[in-house]
Amino acid sequence: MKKQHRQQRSKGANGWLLSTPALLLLVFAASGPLLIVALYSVLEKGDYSGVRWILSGDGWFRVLFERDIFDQTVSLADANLSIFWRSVKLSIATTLVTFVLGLPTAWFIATRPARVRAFWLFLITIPFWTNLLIRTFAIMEVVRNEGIVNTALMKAGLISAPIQIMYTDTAVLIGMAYVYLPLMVLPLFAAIDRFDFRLIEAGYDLYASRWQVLRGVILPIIKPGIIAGFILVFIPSLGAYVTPRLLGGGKNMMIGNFIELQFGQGQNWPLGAALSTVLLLIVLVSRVIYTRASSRDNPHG
Amino acid sequence: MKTYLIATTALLGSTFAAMAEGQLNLYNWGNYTSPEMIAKFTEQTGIAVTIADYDSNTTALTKVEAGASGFDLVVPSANYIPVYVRQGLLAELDHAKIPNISNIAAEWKDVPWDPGRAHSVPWQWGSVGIAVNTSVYDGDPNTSELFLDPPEELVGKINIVPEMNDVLNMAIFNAGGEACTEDLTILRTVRDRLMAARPKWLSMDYGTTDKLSSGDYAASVNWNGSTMRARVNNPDVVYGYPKEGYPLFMDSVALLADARNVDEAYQFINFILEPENAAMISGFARYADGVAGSDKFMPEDMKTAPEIVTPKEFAAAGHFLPTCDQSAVDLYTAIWTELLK
Amino acid sequence: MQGDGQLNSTIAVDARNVGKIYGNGNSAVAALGDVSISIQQGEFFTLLGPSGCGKTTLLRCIAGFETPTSGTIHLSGTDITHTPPNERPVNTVFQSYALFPHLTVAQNVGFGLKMLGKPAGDVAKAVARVLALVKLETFADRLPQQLSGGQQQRVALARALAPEPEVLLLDEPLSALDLKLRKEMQSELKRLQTETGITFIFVTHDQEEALTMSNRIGVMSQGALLQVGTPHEIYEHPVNRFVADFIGETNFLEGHINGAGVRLGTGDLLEVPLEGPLEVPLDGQLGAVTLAIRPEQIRLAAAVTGIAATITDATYMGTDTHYTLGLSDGSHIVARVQSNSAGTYGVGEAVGLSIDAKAVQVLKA
Amino acid sequence: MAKARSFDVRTLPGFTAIAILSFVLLYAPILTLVVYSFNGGNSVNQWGGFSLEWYVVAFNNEAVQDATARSLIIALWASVISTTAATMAALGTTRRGRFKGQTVIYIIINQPLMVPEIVTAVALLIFFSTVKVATGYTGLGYLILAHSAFCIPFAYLPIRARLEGMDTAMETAAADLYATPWQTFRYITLPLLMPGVIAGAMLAFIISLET
Repeated sequence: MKKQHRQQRSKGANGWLLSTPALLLLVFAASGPLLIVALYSVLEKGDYSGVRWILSGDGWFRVLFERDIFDQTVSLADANLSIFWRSVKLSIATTLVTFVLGLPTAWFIATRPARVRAFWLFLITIPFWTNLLIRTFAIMEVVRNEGIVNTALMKAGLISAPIQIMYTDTAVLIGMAYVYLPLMVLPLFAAIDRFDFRLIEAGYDLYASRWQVLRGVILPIIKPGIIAGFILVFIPSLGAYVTPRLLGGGKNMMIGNFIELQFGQGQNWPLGAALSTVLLLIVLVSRVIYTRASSRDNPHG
Repeated sequence: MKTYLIATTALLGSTFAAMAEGQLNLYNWGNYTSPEMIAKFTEQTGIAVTIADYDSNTTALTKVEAGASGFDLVVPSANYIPVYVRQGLLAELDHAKIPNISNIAAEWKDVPWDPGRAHSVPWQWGSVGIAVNTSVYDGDPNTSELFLDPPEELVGKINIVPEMNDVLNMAIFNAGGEACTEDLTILRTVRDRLMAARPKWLSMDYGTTDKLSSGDYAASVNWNGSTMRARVNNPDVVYGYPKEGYPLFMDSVALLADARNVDEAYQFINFILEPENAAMISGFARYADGVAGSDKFMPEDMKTAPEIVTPKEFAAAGHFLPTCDQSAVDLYTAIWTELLK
Repeated sequence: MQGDGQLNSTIAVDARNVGKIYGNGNSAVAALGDVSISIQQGEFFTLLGPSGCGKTTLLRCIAGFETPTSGTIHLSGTDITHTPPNERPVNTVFQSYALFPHLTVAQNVGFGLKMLGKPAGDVAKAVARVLALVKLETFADRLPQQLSGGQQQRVALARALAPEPEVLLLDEPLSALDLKLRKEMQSELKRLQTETGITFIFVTHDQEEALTMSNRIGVMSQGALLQVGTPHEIYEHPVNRFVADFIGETNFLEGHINGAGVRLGTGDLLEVPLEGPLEVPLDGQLGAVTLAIRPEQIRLAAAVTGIAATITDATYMGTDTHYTLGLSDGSHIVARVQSNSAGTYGVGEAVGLSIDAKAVQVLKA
Repeated sequence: MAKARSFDVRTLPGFTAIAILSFVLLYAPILTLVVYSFNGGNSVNQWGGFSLEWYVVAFNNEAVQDATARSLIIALWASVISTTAATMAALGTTRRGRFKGQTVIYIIINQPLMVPEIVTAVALLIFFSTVKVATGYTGLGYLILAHSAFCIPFAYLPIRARLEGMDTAMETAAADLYATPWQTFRYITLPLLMPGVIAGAMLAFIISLET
């Protein structure tokens, strides 16, 4: 038994040892900075930027409350709350849109013959290789007043004046769904690719309709892929700031823009740091909910 | 995650070439630097110029203030120069190294925000007004009421450039105040009017030139040079000078205290004060440059452009923005943040 | 078995009191009990038992992939219990073959010699020789996935033989092959073993395979070695009910020792020889025992001679016919009778059966 | 014709149509932009004829070249560093059975994927500006470090997937055939792992380049 223990321990030691370079890098360049963000959120704001090294709860106070500029009355910061709400709403919508488009796409790719599957998969990833800014500009060309959609609709005589899509929540939603679609397709593909299609035969054999097969057989089995896709799309959507900035026109802010504002024109780094921490917490909580949901629905492992 | 560099590259990435031989790192407003002029400078001196963009004075100040930005030259607006100086961010210019300093036009040689041009030389100057597409709205463009209380035709079609001082001060002038006022009654009016007008705006975005000429914006609080560029592409665009008062600005090139390519920076400063070169800058961005004799080299269309040549009747309404006290800045920032979110 | 270090040189592998426990605390599982075994040089030795009996664990301990929790393993007199696998002159043919997919057949076969630092020329010669041995000369430059299952099996064999190990371990190597190919490979293996003279330790759960190929068989169950012997010994004289049941079809009848024989539940007395490796206390005159009787050792007669029985089921199996017989005490027994022998019986017919008493094995009840 | 109507369990109604739609939606905007970028005019909004001028300008512009060269250097280093670290971590976390603290390692490795990009941006902005001011060093090193850390999960995931799909029997067989642990890694594990490593490195490279 002693030897056994030693072996077990050396296994662990080896695992840790081999992981050390990666862990060091991550702790130094990824986790460490997050702790500093948390620290900045409880400091006092500097004149133009930065912080003074004095403890202050003002950053956190201003996440939830606002003090009127003129009469100093304190009220609930409903503007902040509406920004958070809009972000969560748009992120959920983005996740759903990418899922509705991504599931059939992943299914389509996974059911191609093995020879051409890699090609279709490659086709999905190519846009991913293109710079995010360029992709956002591309979608702008589609939705702007003189863009493809409006031009086509006007040429077809369906509308007489362009529909204002640019600078609306719809534009932000379209942009984010466009940008993050591959992130949904890839994990779904991975799950469907492993899927045993004989199970569908069994489903049909047992009198299930196509819809019942989809709901009762396919979706539960590829659920890990669905959850991975939801997380991979939801989290970046929630933290997005480039796409909402360009397509929302600086008015329809998401949390990302709001945080960015505090580090730029708002000149309030502690508030920005506190907002970042809140965003991080939202992500953590949604992670926990996802995990709970996936383990509760699946008691048999 | 694929874009966190938008924040970090600008800050960190630009430091890459800081030490290289014959390198110069210029931090300037977006779409503001003539590529031909840069090419000519590189050709003459062998110095490669890296340009990074910003879209507002605060953005630039924040990044420079964060320290060790790696930039050599920055182009702040007049009212920001004293802030940079106060924070110790700028190096005092050695005029002996800038023979062309004498080319600065007489009225810009000694300015209130930089007495004796100790820290900066002119880049370009202009005004902030309102650009209107006459095919959408053909009323009088010369009033700031257009964005504070947009007429029916412009509701949901007007853009506001996200530059705090320009927008707030235009609104302050409209309310009868002076630049940098701390009069709470006026400021409250300003805030209330802006907040009431906000839902009628389409966006608060930078990069107005293209969108004005393409018709994505029917109107915009905008700079005169940008409006001229839009008008060249789309004759329907006109530039209005708000009669209630409008800001004038001058952006000046300044040498950062922690610049690493100081010699190259002096060569560049001297270069742009050459009238022919200054004219290239103006010819690109369509603003006046403040260098005596540069108009000889300017494109013909600028000499008569209604955006550049201020009509006599509106000249008096233009005001240079002074540098406000910290207490005013705090108030303005609060209003502006409220407006943006 | 009492020797220490300087063992008889004819012993290739000597495992002493080997135990292996996985996990620890409450979750500990003993995969091997206290196994001791000596395998002769040049022997074809088979470890036989159902899956999970510990035979593969024992093999992996000999190969060095597992370290025993207790006990020692000697190879040609040297203690190798804690020697890493790459330093043991022992090679394995894996159940999954474990051919390196990115290497050609020749590279696979030459891998061991290359790792041993043999010059390239020698490696090439050895590879050619071994490939000829398994008749795969023309496949040297193929990749494993371009070969059939049987060919892959031969490559795995060749690869393990190439370094001329002292002992070759074979972990159920034929289980993935179809019946015909398996028969073919069985004789192929037997031939290779004879030709090379290398000690083979063969693991299988197929009793027929074990019986036909081995010099000796070790039967294992639940981590323990139950019996070691020649195929004949194992088949004819199983030491306990498990071995008897596992090796071939067997009838078990309960009885009590009574004088020179065993009194069955039916009241009949069988004069079985009470000798040999019995697990029963012979002094206990009335001790309960179990008799193991092979179906082919039962003869049927129409006349009411011997033990009275009734045919309850008859199954025609080609050369043989299987009869299930009900005895008077309610127990059942199966008899295998050559189909062309005199007489066939119908269901319900009363018969008398006689048992070849010499072939009966007396076991603990 | 009868074939087209036959029942295929792999087909679900409307799925193919939506899939095709997805591909069109993905590519239409990019193609539009490509067409516009050949446009001779200064503004992308007016069609000014087919022209390669924009591309020529982009390539002649030293600033652009410089930025491109810089991000290539960063991406190269970042992908090499992150892939090496990720390969080691993947070997450490999959090839040695389960051990205490494995979950902690997973969480740390996947952290960059779980943090929204704006938070990462803000964190790095604050962190590196602090470090930079403290040390006075303004080289490329920080960016390479940040990118390397950021790319680790992207490199780690395909490598680990590959490792998990890989039969340990290969390594066992190599050990059986006299290969030392290092030889086993060099001749068996690494070559078999290569597709995963290449995929991981490419992913890391792209992510770094795009970031």
